Amino acid sequence: MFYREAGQFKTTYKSDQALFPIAQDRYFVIGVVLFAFLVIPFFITDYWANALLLPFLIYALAAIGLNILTGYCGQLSLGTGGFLAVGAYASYKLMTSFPEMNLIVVFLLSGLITALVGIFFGVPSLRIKGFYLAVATLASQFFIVWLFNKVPWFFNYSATGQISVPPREIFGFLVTGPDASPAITYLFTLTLVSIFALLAKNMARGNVGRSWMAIRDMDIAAEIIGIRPLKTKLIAFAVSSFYIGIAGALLFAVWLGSAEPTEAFGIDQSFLILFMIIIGGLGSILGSFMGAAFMVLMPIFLKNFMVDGLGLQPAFSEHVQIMLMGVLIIFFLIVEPHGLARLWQIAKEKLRIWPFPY
Amino acid sequence: MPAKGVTGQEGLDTFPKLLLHNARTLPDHPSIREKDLGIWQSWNWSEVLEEVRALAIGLQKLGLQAGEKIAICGENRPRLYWTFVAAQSVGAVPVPVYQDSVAEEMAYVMEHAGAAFVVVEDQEQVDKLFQISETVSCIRHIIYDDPRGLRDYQEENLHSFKDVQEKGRKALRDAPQAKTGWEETINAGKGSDISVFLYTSGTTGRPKGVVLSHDNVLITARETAILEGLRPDEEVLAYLPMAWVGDHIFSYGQSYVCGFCVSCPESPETMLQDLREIGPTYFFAPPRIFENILTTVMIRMEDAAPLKRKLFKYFLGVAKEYGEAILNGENVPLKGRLLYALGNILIYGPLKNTLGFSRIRIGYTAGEAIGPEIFRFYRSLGINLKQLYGQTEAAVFITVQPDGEIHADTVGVPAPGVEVKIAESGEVLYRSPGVFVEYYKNPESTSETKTGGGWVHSGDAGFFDDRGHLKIIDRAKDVGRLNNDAMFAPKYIENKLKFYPNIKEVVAFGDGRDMCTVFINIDLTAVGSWAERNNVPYASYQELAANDLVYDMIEAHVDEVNAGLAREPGISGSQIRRFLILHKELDADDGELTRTRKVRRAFIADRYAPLVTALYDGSEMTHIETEVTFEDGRKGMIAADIQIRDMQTYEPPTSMEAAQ
Amino acid sequence: MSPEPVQTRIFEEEILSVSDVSLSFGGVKAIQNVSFDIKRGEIRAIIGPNGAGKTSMLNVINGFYHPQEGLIRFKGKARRRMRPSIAAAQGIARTFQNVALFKGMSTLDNIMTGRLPRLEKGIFGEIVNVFLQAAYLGPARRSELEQRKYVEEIIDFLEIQHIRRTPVGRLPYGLQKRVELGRALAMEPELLLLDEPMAGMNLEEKEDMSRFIIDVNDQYGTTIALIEHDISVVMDLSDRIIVLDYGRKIADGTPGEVQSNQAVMDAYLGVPHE
Amino acid sequence: MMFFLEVTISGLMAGVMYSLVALGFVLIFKASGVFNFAQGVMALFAGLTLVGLMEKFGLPPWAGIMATIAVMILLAWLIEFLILRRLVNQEHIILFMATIGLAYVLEGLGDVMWGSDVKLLDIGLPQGAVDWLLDDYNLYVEKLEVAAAVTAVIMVIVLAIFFQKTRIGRALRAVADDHQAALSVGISLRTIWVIVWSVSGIVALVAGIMWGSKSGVQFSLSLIALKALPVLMLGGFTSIPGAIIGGLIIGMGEKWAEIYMGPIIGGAIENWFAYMLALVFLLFRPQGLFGEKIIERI
Repeated sequence: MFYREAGQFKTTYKSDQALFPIAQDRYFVIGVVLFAFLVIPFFITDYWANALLLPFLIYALAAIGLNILTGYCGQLSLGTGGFLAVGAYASYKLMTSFPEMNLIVVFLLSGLITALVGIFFGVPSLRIKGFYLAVATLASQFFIVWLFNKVPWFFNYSATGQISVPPREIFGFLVTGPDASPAITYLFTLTLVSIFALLAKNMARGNVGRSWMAIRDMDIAAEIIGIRPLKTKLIAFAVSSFYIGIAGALLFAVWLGSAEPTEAFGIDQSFLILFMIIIGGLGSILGSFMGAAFMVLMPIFLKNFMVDGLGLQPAFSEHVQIMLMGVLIIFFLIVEPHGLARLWQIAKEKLRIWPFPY
Repeated sequence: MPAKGVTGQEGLDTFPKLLLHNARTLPDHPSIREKDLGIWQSWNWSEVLEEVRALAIGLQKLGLQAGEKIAICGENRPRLYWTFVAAQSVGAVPVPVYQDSVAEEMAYVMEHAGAAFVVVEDQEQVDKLFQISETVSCIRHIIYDDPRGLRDYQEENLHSFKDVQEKGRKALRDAPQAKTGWEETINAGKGSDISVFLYTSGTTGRPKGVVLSHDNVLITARETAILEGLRPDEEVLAYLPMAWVGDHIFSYGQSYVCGFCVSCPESPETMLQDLREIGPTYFFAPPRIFENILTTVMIRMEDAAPLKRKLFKYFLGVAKEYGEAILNGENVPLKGRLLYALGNILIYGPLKNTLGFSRIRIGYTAGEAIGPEIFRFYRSLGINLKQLYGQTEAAVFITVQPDGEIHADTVGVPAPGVEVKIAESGEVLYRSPGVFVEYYKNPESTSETKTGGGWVHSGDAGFFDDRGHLKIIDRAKDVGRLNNDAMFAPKYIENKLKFYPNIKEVVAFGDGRDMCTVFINIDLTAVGSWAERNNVPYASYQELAANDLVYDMIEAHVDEVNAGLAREPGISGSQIRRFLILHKELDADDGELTRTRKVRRAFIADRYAPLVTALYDGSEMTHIETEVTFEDGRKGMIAADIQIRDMQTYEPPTSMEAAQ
Repeated sequence: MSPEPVQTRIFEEEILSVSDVSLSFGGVKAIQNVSFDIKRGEIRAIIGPNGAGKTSMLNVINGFYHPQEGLIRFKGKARRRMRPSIAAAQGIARTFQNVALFKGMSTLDNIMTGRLPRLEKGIFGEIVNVFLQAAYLGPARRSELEQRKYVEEIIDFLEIQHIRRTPVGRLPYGLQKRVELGRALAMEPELLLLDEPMAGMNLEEKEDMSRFIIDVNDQYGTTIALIEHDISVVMDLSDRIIVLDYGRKIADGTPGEVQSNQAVMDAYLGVPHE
Repeated sequence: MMFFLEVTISGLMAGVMYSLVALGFVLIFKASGVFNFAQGVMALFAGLTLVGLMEKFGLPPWAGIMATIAVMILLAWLIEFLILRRLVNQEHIILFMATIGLAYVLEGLGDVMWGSDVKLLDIGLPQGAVDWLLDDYNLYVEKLEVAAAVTAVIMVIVLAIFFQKTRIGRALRAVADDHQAALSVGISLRTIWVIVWSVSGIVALVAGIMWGSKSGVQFSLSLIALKALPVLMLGGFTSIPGAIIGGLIIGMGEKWAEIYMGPIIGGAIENWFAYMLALVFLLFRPQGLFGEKIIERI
């Protein structure tokens, strides 16, 4: 209905291969980005930043990471929580060991370190496939969490075993620590997430993404047409872990401020992010955002609804909430197993041919 | 690109001169595009100049002489368009040939024109040419655009387009003065030089080669471009046959005059998709295309969800009520404007866009009569669709509907520089700068058509209505007289009836008889779905055709036509007095229709003589047996009792009423 | 349908030779001591009843199966085992009996994957490439657009423009086969292995596919080895034919020779011919 | 030496429990290709239900168990009706996620129905050490663990008979190989699913009873599912003997590692050790313990 595609013809491959070939999509995305950067910072409060926007953005980034591995490359992973922890602890160690290091560099290095760990745990993927691999990734999950619990060097021998972020500035703005303003943390996170989302989209639609999808759709055929499975999978593991690592660093340093491995990076975290990409849509960057939004918003909504709306006991409502969460997830899987991104795409197709039904 | 009109073109009286001019004034403006390999490959004017120059010199190197003919055959392709101007630049005459014509037709045209060179699109035409090479001795060289499948062809006189251009480029490198020499030849050209031969696909007899000069084409193109305010930034889709005069004017003549860009679709099958992508601002289509698109729209909407269908219906109603008035700039109540604006957001805008019509500033239709309903439908959506009347012999434009004076049933007023008059016999005569030079090698026909004072016989019968608009009613030779001397134009009456979706074919009788009567074929799809909706059971066409309710419905249509005819001076006498619905569908296999689905009136009158007799002897029922050919080729007899209905006629309004 | 006498084409240079190859799975012998050669530029057919080892033979040629005995020489280099991806890099492409397209991708993307082995780089190159791809900068973008152009030529060649953006899973079988051929062509192979390219097609689709195969051979000069069940197609298309039965080669020669071979008639055609 | 034996026996006992849970996985995976992540929560749910029924209605253990079995069968039927039949032909990962959703539902439901505090489960299983072993050989072996092991062995034997000798059992085996073949046996796929989920539910109940008697019915019970996963990797997702042997290996290996390696590298390694063990094993034998060598076809 809103699309006006007549006259939007492409005279070069460059314009045909553009990120958003349809002008209306472009305008919409630009509008959303401008709103996120220029409007929200003026109205943001602590509650909005910490309860909604930061978790949304950070989980979206982690979901993009997992989507690269699972959605694009077809390698089911249950180790996301562990990789988040690697990113978090890497950033903690970097910040405390090198207090002068630029925060951006800290985050990038945290991502790189996680990527290396990811490659290490990705090696078995050559021989192990499907659910076997999924279970194998649990090994990394448990091992990493155990490691950060047991080796005091990782938490600088703190008595509690927790890690707490030191306050750090970037361009004179305080980004980490309890005194950082919500607008700054939000903008910092938004900038990183936007950039990395764009990069992920570029990878996904190019040769790298095609080789991932080839492995995902039919690994034998992919190998026969000359795609090297191990190399392709390892790249996916590396890139995926890089994203998750940065998300872990953000989660710890910018959002939570302090963390303890079993709580913040446990297997529930792995499942949460897996749900995000399944409900958002496998193999879709947009879906990663949608899934993250859904999984961040739903518990808040359910809690508000039951505690404030129905006046249930918080403890009781928590059980009901878990149950409803499960019900909603199953409902979603049944109604649209391809996720919110597919719904969005269907809606878009409908709008493009409006008023025609097909 | 600043939009500018067509001015300052004095002295630019040939296509090659215009090419040089455009390459100078609009070097970076796109000249032509082609959907190929997934994108719209584009050439700007300076690139086109280079391509054409290389081709022209290359053709010369192959031995093309001034005055020789070069046949062009294929779908709309940039290289084929370039061949026109390349040929013209060296004084040769391009002769476009319909690409779908069978080998003999092609052979006839090439032989008749004496084509020395042929430029074709692909292997299909090359094969056709080899097939006819025995009979056509004049062809010296064949040049093809698309090399696919032609690798193994060893014939010496077969060249690829690229090779010819490469020859030209080499010559230009070897002798740089060749370029100036070429430009000098161009500048020596005159507007009165022969520009093109366009063969008319005559319904009878052999095609005739209409010879047009540069002046013929360019003056007409320029005048009408000024009339419509065409600019260099128009977008045009070139999808009609290149051998047809319309395409020659709209996609070639006006493109060179205005400098606008022409886009060639990927293939005929993808035309609608390509139309949507390009979103032309200036668009021509024969009525049948508009008709097909409308049908598709309605069929697709049938499958929409009920709510959406209701919305669609409602806003089409709004459009019908206010749309045309708004387009015509008339006074419309605020409510109407608001509703229409809402409809534009919800329905018309997206609909036009999906069809590729949303950017149309000027849309033309011509060639045959367009159904008023269809015509109004498009206009009510806010598409400035207009009718025009033209002929190859006039370089298209004879009359055109001016903005703000659009009537569904006329073809407008004389185009700029055109004089039109109606002969005693009712035939339309015209005189204009676009009038052709002659029929090639056919002085007899030339003199029959072009008579004293430069007046050309159009061969069509028509009249000016009280608003000064021309109405075309029929081919002049088909127009007859009833016994009371009232004018009888069978096709006009038939068309009026055929505009009803329920009616598929009509055969009108009346010439040399007392009154006008008609045979009617109902449209099985339309009436069939009506029958389903109204629980009218039927097993066959024959049963449905004999149904009383169907007769009632058709009677209402005939009555409306009569009422309309009564208001038209000159033909109000030929209102329909009696009609019947034929018991079988007219069929080309039975010889009742031509292959292009035109009714063969005389044959039908003969075959169904008892029915014709019955129409005139006053009987209310008649019996007939007819031999038919079934789909598998077997023949058989069908018999039927056919009902005949009498109709009442209307009095023509007095002049007082007519004036209102 | 008797095949028309085809003008015999002469080929000199050997592109591939298979000597004394045997392959078995567990105890099952799929191929036994088979030897033959394929000359550069020819269309070579492999025929035989079901289970004769035809597909296994193709799998051996492109390194997917590793024969226990024998040698395969491709472009003068002999080897017994190799990874399929290396065979692909050396210029062997293939299609599959049951279409093996990437179901989640569009026609265009599927054919684009055929370009991937052409863009192989070393480890360092790959890492740089990932970064460039992510930023869609410089060489990555240029290469992407070049690949697109190349692939568009193939799309045009195979006349599948109208399904360019359609996910292949939604295409009818015949078109899927065509897309698969496109993907193989995108690899710019020197040797193209086609495993029943016309299986499950109607007559018209078969004719189209035959035309494409001939055009590929003709226009790109690609050597083709194909497995096909439709004998009339095989007789029309191929320069030479190998007949396998129970993993053994029972005949090898021009269509005419094979057709008049008694062993072939007995084993394969079953009933006396004509 | 005695200590080593004690560790080994204790490992074997734990291994039997793992085998039991893994068995539930295998049954469902074989018959419907569903990776049932909710298996652990099913054990918790079964335990909670049993405790709840016994507490609320004062049922004797045997009646409580019967009633819980009925509940588990009803649950299986509900799962088939509400979830499985609506997700037929979906990708494995979707079904997998659905079972995680199911795990949430069961977890919430169990808590809502019976409360979330730790409950003691006492159906009269013997407690304490086996006296004669302790006395004669100074070997400490829990009676409960022996009971669990015996129950598990009986369970396995019953299942084996069920699969080998009954018509339904044969159909279940057929369905794992070929859905069409199963249909020709004359049992609908849906019935089969209900049956396998019921059987898994009962297996879960047994696991729940054993684990619950030992350390109370509480949330951590659901985590035994995580213990069973490496067993599956090792033994194969579709192999019943694999589940049993794999369970024993993992159980033993884990205990050894905990006792002999734990002190060296920091303890609490039982969380990940089993996974590492399975992973390393798989690297050398991707088809698992009992799988056949995979011939890839194209």
